[in-house]
Amino acid sequence: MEETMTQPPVTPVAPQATPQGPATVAGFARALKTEEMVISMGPQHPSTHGVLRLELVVDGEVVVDVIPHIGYLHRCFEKHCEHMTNYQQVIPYADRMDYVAAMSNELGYVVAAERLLKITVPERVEYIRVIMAEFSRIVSHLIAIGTYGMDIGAFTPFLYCMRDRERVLDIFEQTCGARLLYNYMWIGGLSHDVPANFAEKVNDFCRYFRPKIRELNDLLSYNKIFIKRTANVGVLPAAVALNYGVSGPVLRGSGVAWDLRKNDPYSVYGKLDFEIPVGKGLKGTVGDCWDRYMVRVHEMEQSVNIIEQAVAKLPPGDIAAAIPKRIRPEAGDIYARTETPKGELGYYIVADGTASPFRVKVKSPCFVNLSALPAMSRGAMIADIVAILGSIDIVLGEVDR
Amino acid sequence: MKELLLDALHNEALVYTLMAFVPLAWVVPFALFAVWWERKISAHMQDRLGPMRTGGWHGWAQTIADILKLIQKEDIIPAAADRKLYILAPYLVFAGSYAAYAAIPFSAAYVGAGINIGLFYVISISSLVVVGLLMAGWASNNKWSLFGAMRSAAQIVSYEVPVALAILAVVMVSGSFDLQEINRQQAGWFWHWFVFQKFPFLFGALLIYFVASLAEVNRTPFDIPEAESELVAGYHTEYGGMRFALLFLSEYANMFAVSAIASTLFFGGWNSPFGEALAGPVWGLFWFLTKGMAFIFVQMWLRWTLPRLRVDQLMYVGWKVLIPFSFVIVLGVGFWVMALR
Amino acid sequence: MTAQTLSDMLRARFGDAVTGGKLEGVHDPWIAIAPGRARDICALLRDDPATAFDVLMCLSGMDYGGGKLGVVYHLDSTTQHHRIVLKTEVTAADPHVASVESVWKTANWHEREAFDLFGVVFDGHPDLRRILMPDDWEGFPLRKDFRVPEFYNGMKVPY
Amino acid sequence: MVTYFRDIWDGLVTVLIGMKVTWRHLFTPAVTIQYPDVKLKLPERARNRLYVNMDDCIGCDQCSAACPVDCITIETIKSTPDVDLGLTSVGTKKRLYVPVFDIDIAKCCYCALCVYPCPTECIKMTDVYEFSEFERENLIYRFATMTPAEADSARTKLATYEKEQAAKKAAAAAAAAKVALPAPRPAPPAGAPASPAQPPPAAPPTPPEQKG
Repeated sequence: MEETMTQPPVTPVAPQATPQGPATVAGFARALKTEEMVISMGPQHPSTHGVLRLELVVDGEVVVDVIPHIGYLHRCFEKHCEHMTNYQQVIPYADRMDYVAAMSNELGYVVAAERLLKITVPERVEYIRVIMAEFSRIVSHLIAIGTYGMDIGAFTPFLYCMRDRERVLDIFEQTCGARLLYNYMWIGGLSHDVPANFAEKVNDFCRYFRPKIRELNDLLSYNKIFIKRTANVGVLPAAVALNYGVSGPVLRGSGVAWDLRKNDPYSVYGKLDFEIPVGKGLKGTVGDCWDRYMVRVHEMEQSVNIIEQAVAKLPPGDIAAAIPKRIRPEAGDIYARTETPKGELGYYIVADGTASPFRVKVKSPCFVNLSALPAMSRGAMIADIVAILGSIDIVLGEVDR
Repeated sequence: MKELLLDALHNEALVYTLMAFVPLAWVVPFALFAVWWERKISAHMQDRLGPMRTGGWHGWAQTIADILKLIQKEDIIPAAADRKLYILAPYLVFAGSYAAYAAIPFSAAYVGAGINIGLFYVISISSLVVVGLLMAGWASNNKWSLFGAMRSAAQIVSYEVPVALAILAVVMVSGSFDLQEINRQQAGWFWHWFVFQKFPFLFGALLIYFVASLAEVNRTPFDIPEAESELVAGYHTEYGGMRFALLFLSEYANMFAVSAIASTLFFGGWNSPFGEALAGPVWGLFWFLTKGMAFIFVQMWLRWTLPRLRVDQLMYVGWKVLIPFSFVIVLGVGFWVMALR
Repeated sequence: MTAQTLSDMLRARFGDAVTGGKLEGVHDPWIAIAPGRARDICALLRDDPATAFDVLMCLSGMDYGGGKLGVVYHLDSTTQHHRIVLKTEVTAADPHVASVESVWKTANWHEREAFDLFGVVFDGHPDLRRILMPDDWEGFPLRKDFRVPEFYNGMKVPY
Repeated sequence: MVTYFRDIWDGLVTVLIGMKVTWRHLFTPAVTIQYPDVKLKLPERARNRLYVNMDDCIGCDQCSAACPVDCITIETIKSTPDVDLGLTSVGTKKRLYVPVFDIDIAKCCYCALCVYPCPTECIKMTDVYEFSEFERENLIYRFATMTPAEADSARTKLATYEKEQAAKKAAAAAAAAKVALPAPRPAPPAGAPASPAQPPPAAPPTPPEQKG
């Protein structure tokens, strides 16, 4: 608690005599002298998903306003990039932005850097990258769904999600040696080729995982209490969502079928067949928390489809493009965006002709999605704030960079 | 039991003091066991193992180690807290939940106080807990604690109504507030238990009683007073060490108390399910505790399955679902009893 | 709509406010605009059905070195499927840019970030505070001439 | 009214469905292992603690340059032509003494960027992952095999050699009327830079980093 109070916080209730005689219930409420209370949620709080601080202005249990304070996890990513000796060194730092989906962050960066360098990478690399990015999406969504369940009060789905996530991490570890921060995708290629029995392992996982999604739906998604807690809560209409520039499942939950894998294809997504799940308001209004949640569940199913196709199509070949040892892009700038599990991750890279970037700006999806939190949560209750925040699925490492 | 002790000691004051400590001999080991059990149940439901190291076999000594740790912890009282109330609150909460044990019939031979309004006494004395929780939340001088305390007060007060109405249905059938009398009326094979009587009214009463009692003891899906994802830890956010342990203990004591009432009212209490077989005071104790623990298991099972309701939904469930249904049950049971007279 | 037609349209509409640009031979074609007119230009680009730039993808503060700051807007249209980059340049001595917060809410936090890290002042922004750095931080860390202070609130900084 | 009853019915049914799921899991074997007693076998590519085989190190400094967090500190001393430092296992000739090769593993981000540029494959990531320490200082791994005394003598030798060379050059230059090259590295005062207790300048004992 930041504000320690010297006095108990609730002002004594002093009903004032109304001239109209005995007050009605509504009239009585008006006659009460009430005050709004400012309460600090975070930076140490179980469900702010890290070190986010929300300044809540509450009227009883009803939240009048939310003021997010970020920056507690600011690690100067952009400043670091300017001080790197080469473009390659940025990748371990990019890993650490959205650390639950590090592969997607790497993919965004290498796509930007490769476009800046005007190099094309072998087809095999692209397919492996897509497989990894989709696994990354599954991993990230599992965390999002699991912690969301926990925010709502269901502990068990979280551990089921973690259990399945470990299986993906095993595949990652066998491929690149690391479980969380991979440094796997390099400019022009990959650090390792996939291990020998990769296709078999991946298909095993896909077979294992589909029934687990159904079980998760039984346990959590269609649970009446869960629906009651999330449907019609934190509604974000499509127009507002676009104006706030939110992206990813938050935007799709609002019913906008906008997915960069389809709308601005990069890598080999154009050659793969998948659908974009959007929120339909099945249990409440379009754009409520349940829609955003359900978009993630369906996206995991789609990711499994993509992975199966990509593994089947995985061509033989080299895992590195021919690139110079010292990477020196010509002076120029590029904005490249990719669809990470959280939304549109954009890298704006300015090169000045030297071996290190002149400026790297990251448009982080969580940063933008979080900025829409006040718009979603005015008039909600405290418990809803937790539900709404969880449905945005932020990772503070990416918000603060 | 009281008579036995009186014969042996010939000192009424001493006997009553002794009698007061008898349930403690159950409550404390029960709480230690239940905490461990809950961990194991939750772990196995979540494909984990739970505590495995302390004490060797499946970490059986884990909660003992925990309580030893809690005893040794520094006693911290927040500087801005209301000292007196802060210190008093855990004791009051524990007193409230422990006092209920006085009227609970553990066996045909043992009930702390065989008062003829035992049921009534249990309902009213357990309301003392609310005062303690409010006190704890207020005295902590923490906004989250205050939220927890307010929620808990509103919740417990609201859910006493369906609890009382569900109990009323049983009382109408049995015609007595005396828990031993209610037990005696369910003697015989298990179909004599009240849960199978006046079907489906008393079965409905059991459901209502069970759901409402979950709310009374702040268990998921009604654990909003201490909803850790919203209120950090609710009213006991600022408590640590032994005071926290006491709050925790009384929570588990409460869990068993409501389970005991449920098994007494609906499942024949200490009666054996097989008529005269396996009956008797000691077997009675066994059946009673088994039934109680079964309820505890269901509570835990629910806790590790369900999400949590929101505070307004909680009120909705209490006032708009449970209370109307319990009125229907009371009416139904009433007509049934009247018609059969 | 191609970058060329867009540029022509803006030139016709705003004249001097369009100060240049590069449309060929770059990764992303860009148009340079006057800092004071950023809001008007962006409002038109959003509202004109032919352009319909309904999404501000990214707003980046820039320090080009030598006391020159800048802001780069990456615009996107979900309906017209075209993109454009707007760049504006200001001096560190007079770093005022018109805020586009009223056009896209996205800009709210992005402009705060640019203010925080570069010291670009966005006129018309409703809540221009530091966002990532502590409120009492001195200096703008992403400027090229920024030197890490030795102490912050009595704590040694490069510990 | 219909919704009211359907909500209650749905509530009951979905609760029971959920309970069925958890009940089934109550009897599924656990997926966790008893970690310190049971350990998983790490895959071949596992990236954990760094190890440097000093016999193969030629002091080329490429790993240190590749490191994005600057956790590798290398100092080298040129050897004089009369010493033969031997060959590495891949057959590269060693020309430099490496008196300091420190890795601050507390800073290491396990990206393995240092592993790839190494020409002799002497720096690699092992599968050792249990190396917590009570003192942060102990996390600075000093791989150099040279004793401070050896390093000092190597430095003195180099300084003498360079002085001789410079003198020779100067003589030659004087003869040829050219400018002599100054010795690039003056001999440091004995003892001071090679003291082992002193951490390298890039890695002072640091307070806990506030991350995550």
